[in-house]
Amino acid sequence: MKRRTFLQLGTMTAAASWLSGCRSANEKLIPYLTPPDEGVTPGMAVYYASSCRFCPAGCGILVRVSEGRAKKIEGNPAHPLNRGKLCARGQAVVQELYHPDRVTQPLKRSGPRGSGQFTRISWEEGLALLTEQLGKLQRERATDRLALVTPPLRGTLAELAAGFMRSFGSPRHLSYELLGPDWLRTAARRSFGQPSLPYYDIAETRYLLSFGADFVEYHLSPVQYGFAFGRMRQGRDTVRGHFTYVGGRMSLTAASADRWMAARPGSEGMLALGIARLILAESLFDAGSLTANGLRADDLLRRLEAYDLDRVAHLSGLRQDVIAEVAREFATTRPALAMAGEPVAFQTNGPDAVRAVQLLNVLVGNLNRPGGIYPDAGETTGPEDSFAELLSLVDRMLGDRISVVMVHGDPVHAVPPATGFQEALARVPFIASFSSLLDDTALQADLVLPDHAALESWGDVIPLAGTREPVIGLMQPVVTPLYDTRQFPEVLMATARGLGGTMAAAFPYQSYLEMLKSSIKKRVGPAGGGDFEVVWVDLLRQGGLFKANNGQGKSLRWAAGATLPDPGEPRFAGDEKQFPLHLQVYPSTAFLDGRGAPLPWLQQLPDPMTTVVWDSWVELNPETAVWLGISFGDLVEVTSPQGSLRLPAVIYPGIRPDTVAIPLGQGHHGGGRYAKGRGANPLALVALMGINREPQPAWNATMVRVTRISEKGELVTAGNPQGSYRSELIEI
Amino acid sequence: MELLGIFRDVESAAGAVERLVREGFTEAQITSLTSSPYPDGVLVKTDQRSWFRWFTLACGFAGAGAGFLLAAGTAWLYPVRTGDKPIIAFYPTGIVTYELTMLFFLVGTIVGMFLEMRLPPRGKRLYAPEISEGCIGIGITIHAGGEAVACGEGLKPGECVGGIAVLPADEQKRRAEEIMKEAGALRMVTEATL
Amino acid sequence: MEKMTSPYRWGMVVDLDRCTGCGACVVACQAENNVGICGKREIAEGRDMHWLRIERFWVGEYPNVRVRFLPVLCQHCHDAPCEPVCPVYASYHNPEGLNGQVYNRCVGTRYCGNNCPYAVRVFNFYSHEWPKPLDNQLSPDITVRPRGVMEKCTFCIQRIRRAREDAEGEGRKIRDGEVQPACAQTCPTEALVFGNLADPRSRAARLSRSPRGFRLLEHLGTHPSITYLKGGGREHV
Amino acid sequence: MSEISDQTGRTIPTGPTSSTTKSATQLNDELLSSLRTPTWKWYGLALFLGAVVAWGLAAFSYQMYTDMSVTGLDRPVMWGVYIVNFVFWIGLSHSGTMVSAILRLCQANWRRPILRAAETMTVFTVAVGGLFPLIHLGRNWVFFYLIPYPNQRGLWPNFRSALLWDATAIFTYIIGSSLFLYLGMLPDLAVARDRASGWRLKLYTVLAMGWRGTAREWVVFQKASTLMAALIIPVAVSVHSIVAWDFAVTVIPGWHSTIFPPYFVIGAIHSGVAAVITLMIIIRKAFHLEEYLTPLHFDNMGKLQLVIALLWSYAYFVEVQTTWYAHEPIEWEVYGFMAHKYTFILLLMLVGNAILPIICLCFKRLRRSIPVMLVITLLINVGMFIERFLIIVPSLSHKNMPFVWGTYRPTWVEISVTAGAFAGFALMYTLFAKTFPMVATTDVREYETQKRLVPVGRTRLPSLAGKE
Amino acid sequence: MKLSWLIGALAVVAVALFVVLAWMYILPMDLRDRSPVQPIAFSHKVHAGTNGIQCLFCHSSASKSPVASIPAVAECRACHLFIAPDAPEIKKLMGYWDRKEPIPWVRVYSLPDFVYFPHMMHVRAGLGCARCHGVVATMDRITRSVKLKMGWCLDCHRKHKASIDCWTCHI
Repeated sequence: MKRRTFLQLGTMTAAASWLSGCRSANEKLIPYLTPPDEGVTPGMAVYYASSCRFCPAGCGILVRVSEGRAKKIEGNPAHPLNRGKLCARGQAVVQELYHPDRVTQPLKRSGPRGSGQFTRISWEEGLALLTEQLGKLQRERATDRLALVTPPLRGTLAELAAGFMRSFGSPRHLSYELLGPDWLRTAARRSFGQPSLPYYDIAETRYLLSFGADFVEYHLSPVQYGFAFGRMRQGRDTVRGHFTYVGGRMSLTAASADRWMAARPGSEGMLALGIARLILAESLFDAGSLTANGLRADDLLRRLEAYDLDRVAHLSGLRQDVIAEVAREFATTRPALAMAGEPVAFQTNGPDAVRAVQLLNVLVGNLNRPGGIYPDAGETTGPEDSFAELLSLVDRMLGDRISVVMVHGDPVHAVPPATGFQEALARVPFIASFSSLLDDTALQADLVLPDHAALESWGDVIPLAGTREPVIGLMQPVVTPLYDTRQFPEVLMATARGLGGTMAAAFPYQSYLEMLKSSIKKRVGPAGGGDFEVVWVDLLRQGGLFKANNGQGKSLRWAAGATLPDPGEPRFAGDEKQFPLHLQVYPSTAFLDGRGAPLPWLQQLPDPMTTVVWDSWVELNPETAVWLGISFGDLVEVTSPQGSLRLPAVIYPGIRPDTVAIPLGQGHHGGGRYAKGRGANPLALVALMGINREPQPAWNATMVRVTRISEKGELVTAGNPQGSYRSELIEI
Repeated sequence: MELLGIFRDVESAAGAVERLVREGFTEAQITSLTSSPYPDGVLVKTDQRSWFRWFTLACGFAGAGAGFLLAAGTAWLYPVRTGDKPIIAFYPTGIVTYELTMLFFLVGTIVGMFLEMRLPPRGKRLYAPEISEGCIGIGITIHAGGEAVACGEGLKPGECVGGIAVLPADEQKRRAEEIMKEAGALRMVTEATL
Repeated sequence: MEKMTSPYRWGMVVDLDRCTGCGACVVACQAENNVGICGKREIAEGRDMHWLRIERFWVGEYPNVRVRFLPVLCQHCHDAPCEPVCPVYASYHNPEGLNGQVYNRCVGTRYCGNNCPYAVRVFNFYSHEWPKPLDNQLSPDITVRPRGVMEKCTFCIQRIRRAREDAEGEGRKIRDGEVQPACAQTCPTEALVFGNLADPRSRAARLSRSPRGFRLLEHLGTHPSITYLKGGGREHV
Repeated sequence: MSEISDQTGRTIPTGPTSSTTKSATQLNDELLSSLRTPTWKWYGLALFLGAVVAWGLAAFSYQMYTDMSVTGLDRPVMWGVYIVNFVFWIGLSHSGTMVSAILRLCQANWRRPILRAAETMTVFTVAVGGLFPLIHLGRNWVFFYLIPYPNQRGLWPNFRSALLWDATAIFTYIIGSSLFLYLGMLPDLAVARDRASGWRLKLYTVLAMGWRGTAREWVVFQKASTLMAALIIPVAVSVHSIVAWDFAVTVIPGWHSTIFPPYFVIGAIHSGVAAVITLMIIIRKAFHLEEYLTPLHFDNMGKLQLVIALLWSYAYFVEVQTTWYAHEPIEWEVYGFMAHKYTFILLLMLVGNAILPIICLCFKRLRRSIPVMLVITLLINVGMFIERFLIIVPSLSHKNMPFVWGTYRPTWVEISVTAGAFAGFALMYTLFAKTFPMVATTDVREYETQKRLVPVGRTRLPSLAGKE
Repeated sequence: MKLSWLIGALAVVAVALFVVLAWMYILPMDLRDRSPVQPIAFSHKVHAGTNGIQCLFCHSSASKSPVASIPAVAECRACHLFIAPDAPEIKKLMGYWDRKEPIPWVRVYSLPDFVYFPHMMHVRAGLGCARCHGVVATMDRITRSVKLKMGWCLDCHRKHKASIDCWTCHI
């Protein structure tokens, strides 16, 4: 008998112990062909500094690489933003690299759109197809029929994309993101005369008043603000910062608050003005600050007369004494800080509501002060009304005035269908996608030119907000690319070269890396001195360019001639009789707007508030649930004027009885095995507001009704629903 | 030399025993083979003392030692570093010691019993299957003839030889056979079958 | 703890006032320790593999409802209920005060899992698979547990071990903060602080003496190595 | 039917059955009837049981081949039906040997016909029960880690673990009760040997060890029997105490209870006695032993059962009322959960274990009615199975951490293995009954001898009073 | 007759028991080839014995990493460009280099993946390589000379007062 046969016939006991130990006899031992780089010891892990581009926050990361494989992502302690900390999403990015359903090479559509039938092609063919399409537009002198759809880009990639579109001759570069902070910029421009995002010094504040700013989950820079929040709570010896949260749904951030004020959706701005009026009326304001900002207390008080406590309490559905107490606490605790976030902004009165909150900061005098609010030192440039651009692109697409769309990202999933984007996109004759997974957009594409995973890419990551010093994070490939993919900017450059002429001349670089280096070189300036290669290696080792504080020059000041915020009463889509409940759509902690859904670790991460896994759900107040005859886990139908969805119900004590909430992120048609067909996308319910007037991204202004379908919601929670109310048993 | 008479019932068997004793055979030479027990004296009188329980006790002690070694000894000889905690556990050692003591007691009882019964036997012995059907066997061990009559004070019943022992063995056997036949023995067994 | 045979006694402090329940630690733990990916079905069956979970409790009723988050990981008890019940020493106490679990020794009686009052021991009901190339992510420092064994938080023993090797190489002790488990390392609010409790000056030791400190299910007498610091929430500034 | 009292105060019947004495051969014929060539019915039964066992084995193999996920176990409830089975079977094993030993020591003559059935039951139930901890292992193939033996790993098992105590106790008990069974069977084997031929002859010859029944052998034998009986009782008590310690030494609410060891022992005897009665009924029917297992036996066993039912009810009451009185939140939570989720089976258990037996067994007429006894004893064992389930599962479902509370529902695999276990026990029993004397022939015959009445004065007294 | 049967049966049982116990003693079994044929007939005898090259010269990371490492093909080639370039085995080596293929050496010493064995700690402790790997300098083809069983590791650890905490080697 051969040895091998004998091994196979081995007794059960022995066989099983092999199974748990080593699988085969005498496995192979494969050494390197050439010795590894200096500093790499076989068997010891190496850390590479890079940056996270999963969300706009742009944290610095360290990637542990062992035997040429990325093992784990950790925060980069040297990065001023996240200081060695990292959120759940950032750590899961390694699964983007090793996702089993990645697109391994360019694909050409072979079946009808959305069918998922593709033929594998080579890069030459793929690039030729794209170049041919673009060349045709050039020949027909219809270069404006090309559109590029991306999430908001920053840094070198933004330059490159802009350069590409400019030299091609098309102004149709749409940088749109559902959760983009456009309105924050708008509000800042209207109030302070500059469109900069705010930097909140949460760590040093003693009283934090958040109007829907969910900084723990996603607002601007969650890791940075989370870190600051820890400091605010217990980082100082004698002071424990107080935190009050205003919002109709108790978000994860609100869960950490000392006081939760369940204000009626859309009333937050008016509530802020009510608080402002009370502070003025009781002379609790900071007189110096008002003077410095060119405001006069008596004038303000007079103009805010309409927001008396009685009316504000009525509008917000809160008790007068509570509002008054919060107002006094806020005004008498220094420093105190007010923030405004997405649930407030995505209302019809959004920008003014945000401005009303900022007015509070002016009143208590915490502009440009520790524990207060500063202008962000990051890039101020960014779209301020990308939503209008989106609608105009949709118009052009519907009018068949767009022939080629190049898409990076997944707008088919992340843009509300009420805008008509999906429908319009379907009319475009040629769609090229750069997704590395067959996501919803790639499924519609005619050509998929897969991008590298983040950990295989070069790049610079400029954090959206959250620093007082300008920061540029660098991305470097930490592993050799797994598949035959190419980085998106490389593809753009290759296409430009393929098109020749002025296009090729616009990009004199051999590679994106070269362009990146030259761009960084420019930013480093002469200060770096000496050999740039040495500086470059240092920067890579460090993880980016973290300049010393030179953002002192900028400061916030109430702009002369800025009008007073006037939120006005919010409007809602849907007749109140037919649709009695407010719908709040919020980014899921794990998936954000849906980009995290393909990653199994995030799918498996119990939602902190509901502990639901692998699914989406609708949150109902227990009272509402009783009224509608719905119990935990039931399958319900949520109907809005825009559409309807079926999903399981979660009884959620932390939500207003007149509100229901659904997390974003699920409901993908593509996106790999872990995301596909899971949950529902609540964007399908969201109605477009202000059709007749100026359209607004008021995603939280839709009314819905909820009906019970059956008890088979197939809801899975990590925590026991009954046990979750029994904290007294463990005495916490 | 042995002899076995098979009787139908207790009465006749008891009668045979009585006559044999009267004839000069000692109680120690006579035994009864029955398939259900009879109280002592109904058929024969035997030595009621037994030693196997000492053996059981010894086994029990051995078991206690084994149990202690198993629980405490192995833990001591093959310690697992358990973070500044005692290596040998007190109560568990007691429990295991107890169980093994009992195990050895039980095994010791059976083994001791068989040792004392001298079972299984080394050779074949007289037996008749009818005994299982309620017949009574009266066996008699016949000593070599010519030995002195000695049944004094200081002797154990097993060492004592009755008055008939002076006769030659064949004669003893003949007489015994005769007595048993008279008492109603169904048949005599002289060939060892079991 | 009659006599200390090791200069280290690892412990952790969880500041519930800092914890926001964001879940970063949960993913960090899963990423670091080759914890299996559980599908919806597995979790529905109550076979979730997370070594660290964040418990969420609802207290009170709307509108005065509050949420309490409680990150629960292995408490590394000094009188651990799981240790004596393991018949094969798969669960044992380590000289550094850690509650050890040796996967290859485990036969799967699940007795320890039952006897753990914190329910932090997870059993491999399934043989977990990492579809290629997801298996590339698996850390070489830790065993990939076969089905049928119990597993749990180790305070990232592989990191402690590496730190000890480094320190021994340099002939010194491990410095405070030099080694951190993945969860503490990533926690954005620094709610988790890990350190050597045998060193009274370490950050964890100092925090563990806080008057806010309490132990989970203290009445059971398990003497956990994890001290929780009472969460704020009701009291004002 | 008249009765008189013997010396020791026990009643012995002097009815028509005892006045006419049967010959030993007749007795042997009747009592050893089980050893006759099997009928097609027997083959059918064995085949059926074998099929169920095979199905159970297949289910177990399936579990081993896939993983533990085929069971209904989950994070909080890591022990389920397998451990319920373990406790149940070990519990059943109790009465066999213990009842037999106690009765032997008390010299209750009515014990004689049921001895063998009870002792055999012990051996096979321990054997079946002892398998369950192995069946339930996550990695059955490394079961040898549990065995204390010298090995190259230089590592011994942890004797702190109650599972190791279990293992030693069960090992002791299975060896002890097998020896006890063998010891009692030794003279019967000799009888069987004398009537056998072919392979049976060879088997019995070896097993009978050359037993001839000499007076000396009987003396030693009876002393050994008494000693064994005395020794096996503390072992039996310790076995179920240790099984109880598996639970009582933990910190799980609902398990951590000092009443558990006596409560388990009582419960074990409760189910065991019931099982003995059930088996008596079955054997009586199957082997036509109506003359030897008379209503008197059922009456006596019924009384025993009644006492134990009362004891069990008392123990259960003590357990519940201390919990209720202390009202420790988590303990009470477990009770509340159990009563809420498992109301029906809880009631079934209370009826089956306590209410029904206590009421019915007070009446002599019912005690002597075999159908009633069958129903009651079967219900008791159903109740005891439920009792074990209700001890194990609800406590685990609602442990200390409310966030990870869970539920448990056995799957087809677990149910199949359980069915396999029942069939396996029945099969072993059936095979044993066909192979070995199922009624203690010698003991019965000894009694037949003893109770032969002789006239003394105006009455008749037993010819041979019991020894001593 | 029946007694001899009994004795025979007992003997069989005893032998079977002994075999089972012996088998259980050594469980789990290690049936891998102790001296597998390698793709290139590399001789440690020539390198380490005749030429006296230090172990750490080729297995360079043994002193600083858990794994001892095998020299890269390029490193073998660097020497053999000048030393015996025409030998048939060296030709094979060069063939691998030319095809840019790593050499598929066959593992001789392997521990199951639940065992953590840091080479550097043992080198640091001054333990000679031959202690575990045998006198490699006399072997043409590497032969596993020790069983690598847990008890063997433990003995040595006990003797040298090294840690015998389970987590030293397992996780």
